[in-house]
Amino acid sequence: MDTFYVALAIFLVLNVAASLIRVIRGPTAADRLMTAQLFGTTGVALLLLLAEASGQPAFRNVALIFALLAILIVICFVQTTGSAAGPGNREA
Amino acid sequence: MRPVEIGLDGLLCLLLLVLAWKALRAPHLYQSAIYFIALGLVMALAWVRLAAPDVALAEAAIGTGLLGVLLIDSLRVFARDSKTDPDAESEEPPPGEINVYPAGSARPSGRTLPMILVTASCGLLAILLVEAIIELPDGGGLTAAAQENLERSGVDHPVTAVLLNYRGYDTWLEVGVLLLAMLGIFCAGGRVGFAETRQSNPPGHLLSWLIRALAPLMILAAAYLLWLGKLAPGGAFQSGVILGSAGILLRLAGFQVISRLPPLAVKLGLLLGFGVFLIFGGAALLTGRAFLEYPEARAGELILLVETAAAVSIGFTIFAFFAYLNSRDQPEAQENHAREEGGNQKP
Amino acid sequence: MIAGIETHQIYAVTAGLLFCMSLGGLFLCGHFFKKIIATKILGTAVFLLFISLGKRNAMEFADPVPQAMVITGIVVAVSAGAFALALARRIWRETGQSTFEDKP
Amino acid sequence: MTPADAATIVFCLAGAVFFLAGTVGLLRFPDIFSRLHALTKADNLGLGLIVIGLVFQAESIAGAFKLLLIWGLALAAGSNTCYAIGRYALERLPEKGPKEVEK
Amino acid sequence: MCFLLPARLRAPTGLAVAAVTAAAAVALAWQVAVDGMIRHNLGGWDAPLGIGLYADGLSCVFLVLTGVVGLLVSVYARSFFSLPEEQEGATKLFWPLWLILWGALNGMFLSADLFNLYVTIEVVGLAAVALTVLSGRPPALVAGLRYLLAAIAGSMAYLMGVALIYGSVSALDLQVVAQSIEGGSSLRVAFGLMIAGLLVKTAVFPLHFWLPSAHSSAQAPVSAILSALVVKASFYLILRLWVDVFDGSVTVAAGQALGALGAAAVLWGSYQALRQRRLKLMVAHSTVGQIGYMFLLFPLITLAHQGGADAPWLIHAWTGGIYQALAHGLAKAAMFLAVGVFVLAVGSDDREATVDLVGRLPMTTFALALAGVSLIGLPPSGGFVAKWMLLKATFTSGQWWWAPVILIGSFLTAGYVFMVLRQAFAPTKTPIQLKPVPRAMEVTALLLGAAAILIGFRAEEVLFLLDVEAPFQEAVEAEEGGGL
Repeated sequence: MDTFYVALAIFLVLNVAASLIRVIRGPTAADRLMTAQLFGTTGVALLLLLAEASGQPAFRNVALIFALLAILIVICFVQTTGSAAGPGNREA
Repeated sequence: MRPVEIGLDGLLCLLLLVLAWKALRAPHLYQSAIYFIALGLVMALAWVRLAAPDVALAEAAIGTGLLGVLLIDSLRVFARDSKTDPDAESEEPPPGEINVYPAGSARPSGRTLPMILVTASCGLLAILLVEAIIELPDGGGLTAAAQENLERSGVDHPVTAVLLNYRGYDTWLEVGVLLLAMLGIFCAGGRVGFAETRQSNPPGHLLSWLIRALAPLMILAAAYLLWLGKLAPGGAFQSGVILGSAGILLRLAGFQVISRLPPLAVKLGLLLGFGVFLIFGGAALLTGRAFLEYPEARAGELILLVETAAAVSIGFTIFAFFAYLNSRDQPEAQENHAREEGGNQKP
Repeated sequence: MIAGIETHQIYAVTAGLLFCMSLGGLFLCGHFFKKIIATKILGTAVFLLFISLGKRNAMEFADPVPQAMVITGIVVAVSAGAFALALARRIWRETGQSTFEDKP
Repeated sequence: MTPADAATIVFCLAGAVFFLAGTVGLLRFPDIFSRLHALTKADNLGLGLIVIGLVFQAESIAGAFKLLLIWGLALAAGSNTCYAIGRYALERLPEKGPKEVEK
Repeated sequence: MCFLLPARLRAPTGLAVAAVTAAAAVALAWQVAVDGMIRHNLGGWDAPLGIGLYADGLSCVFLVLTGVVGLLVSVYARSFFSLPEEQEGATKLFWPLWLILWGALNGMFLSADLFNLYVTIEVVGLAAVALTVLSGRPPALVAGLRYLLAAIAGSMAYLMGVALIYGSVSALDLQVVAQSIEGGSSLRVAFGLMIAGLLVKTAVFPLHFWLPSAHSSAQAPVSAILSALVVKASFYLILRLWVDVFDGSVTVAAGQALGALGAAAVLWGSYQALRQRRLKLMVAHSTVGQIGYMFLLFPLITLAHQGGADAPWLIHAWTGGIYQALAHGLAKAAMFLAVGVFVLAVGSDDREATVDLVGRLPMTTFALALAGVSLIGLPPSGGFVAKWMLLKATFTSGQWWWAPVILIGSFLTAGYVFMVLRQAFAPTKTPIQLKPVPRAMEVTALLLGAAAILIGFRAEEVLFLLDVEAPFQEAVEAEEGGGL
């Protein structure tokens, strides 16, 4: 069973590596953020798999933190682009 | 060890190296930041592989909760202030990638020699270092010693025992470093105290609903980890960071928390962890024990108390880092800059 | 041969390479922002070495002492990084300078 | 192999397929909106299936609950990201409507 | 004991804490001098699990130096930061930052644990950078960022070395590590990394690139602190590692390499100082040169070690190097403070502008002259004792090639010191309007200058303190047996 998890993890890591190409190619910031989002989700899946493989449920908390905090980066990004989005949205 | 595990480790390490390389060499700052955040994620996986759950938790919390946010927030400053108009049809280069001194690609021509020198010496260092690492003996470490004394430390989780008891002095200084960094950031910013956020677009309905739901959840998670630290991976620092992240979240959503607090409360928040350590240390000295020595019988409760104070303080400080940097710039500084920049910034 | 490699060895060697790479990056990158990222990676490399050495105990969890030290180290590194970012941002705002070379 | 193990394997493999689909979509789809579409699939279903697969192995109700909570959080964050990215793309790249193809 | 990390306090309180801290340092030194080495296990845990603090002669000498300089600089700073010109930026943070820095310096001199030392040098580094950028002026900000990045890189290299050491001996306590070290390439690399990291922080040529701008763009009391104390801290750590931890594994080649760097620093720093037009830059470059002298100690003690632990020149080299650190600490603090007074009074940092001051700022000019005398190494100053001992050691050990460096460095130093003094004595037809300067600032500069001279007379006391748990016991005893 552990071997299965590890093999699946390898597969997901390969996925992550492949999606790196999109960060390199871009072309917009949104594309890159999208990739980051995929990274995040895959990362959570990977953490859960590895937690299962190592038999340490404690590692699930790591995934929990990731899922909990991922939203921060998104909101920050929205602000980043938002503050430059136009005169209507400029700082009051 | 099974080949499949070696494959996974090898792949992760390769990914680490590639991401680090890309983060250092990417043509745009925005890409650098994304690679770096991804690097943090892979590091968390590496910590899991190395069976270091406490570090994995810390990395996950700090990497996404503080560092990623700080970096992206800084990008906004670096990008916005350059004179490229972000509203211009921005496919090439896209917003967030403006500015940007293309470090690593286009370099002034006179710098090839130092570059070769640096590369060569780093290569040499790499060879020496790897050789040294391979030569290290197997085994060793202080696992056994830490386990042996666990009973006397008042907690059941060895990492917490090391952090709060065996090497509590380091942790005390660490809380001090956070305080110090806050003072340093005050110096760098040139003013003491917090301004309102320069929050621009109010979050949409979906987002604000989510924020309302998530912030209490984060605080709950922080409390959970704090309590968990006594017996399993978790503890003051991770909990503090999550607490701080909850603050950052609220701040991002436009809640003016810190700028409305009286300065005294802010100071107290920053000093709390440091002070509680000092009080305990001093009390231990007065009662004839060594500095920061806990009486064996009550160590558990005392450690929990100190940890709570430390977590609150860490969370507050980390939140303050962000709040200070994210707050509105002084207008005159911007004008200054705009004037100066007309001449020489345009690439 | 391959079966003789242990997890911690792979990561330890990676840590060494990462260290040298980011050290070079620290010197060669121009923009403050990248220099700061280089220092962060430098720290990460050191922590990775600590933990991978702590994993030699072949137990369920890595050696707690390096784990605790790394957590302390992460806090210190993050504080220093935040301070550096604050400085870089202030310099940029005041002078428009984003590398050590250009003198506006 | 117990039936639980079998279920885990099936669900996790299905999840992996969705991740693969998401990655391929991200790489191959021509414009930002269709890429977004692919991404949401990977996000919601890929992780969801893997979580369901792992729930079969959970040692307690609390553990299973935690797994589902993680999924829920990831869903919430993911949907917001996609919403934000979509809005951003619409605002920023107005003349390149959802249908338009780059390159 | 001194666990002296004080909290956020304003000037009067800050001054009081400074006095208490200095007094505590002296008291501790006294105790060590009387009772011998002291060790305190924090948290009640012994090595290898816990962290120990320990005080021997070497750490006490540096503690007392920090105490004396720190107290006088505090008095100076109190006047300085109440001046209306120096109110910009975040100057009200001077006190908390300076006291944290002081506490961290003390913590560093007392710490006996490799990782704890890392934390303390990081605290020292961050606090020093924060102090540098206190004024918020752009040159200071850029210099501060450069300093900060250099400091982070340095401490990370150090920490990498610590990781390797932990990997090979599973211990962090200095004494435990020293006992269990066996040599081997990983230890050599670890040692190299740690020393290299610390060299960056000590600003030894050619790693001094950050120092002149940082030290010269900071405000006067801060410059004095940075030059006199902060670079000494990492020098202390190198010394500690060299003689206490890696005692058995240092090689002659490593010693010679450090000596060569030191020699290059002496020549380059002094030459650059001669060329500067701005006074503060001159003093900052002079720091680079004077630090070089301290590093001449390493080849001498290393060769001595190879030639037997009772080599007669050993004690000369050892005390000479440390004396140089002390004398430079006092003299350079005096110099920065005096130059600070000049700049304040004249309103310019240009060497040509500070003319005809001897009659109007006699005390400060005298302080500058005293500090200069010590830096050059004229008798009977502390600098003379240091350089004389180093010279003696070079000849008796047969390493005569360091001697010309010492002499040429002295000549160059004399060059720039006299250039400033000549200007100060030069009469002008149209005397410039001087701004009034608080008396306390002049007095403290003079006291520090006088101290730099006086330690030339009080060598025995310092040496006595240094002897407590000194690394070269045999040599000390041989020397005492033979008479000085």
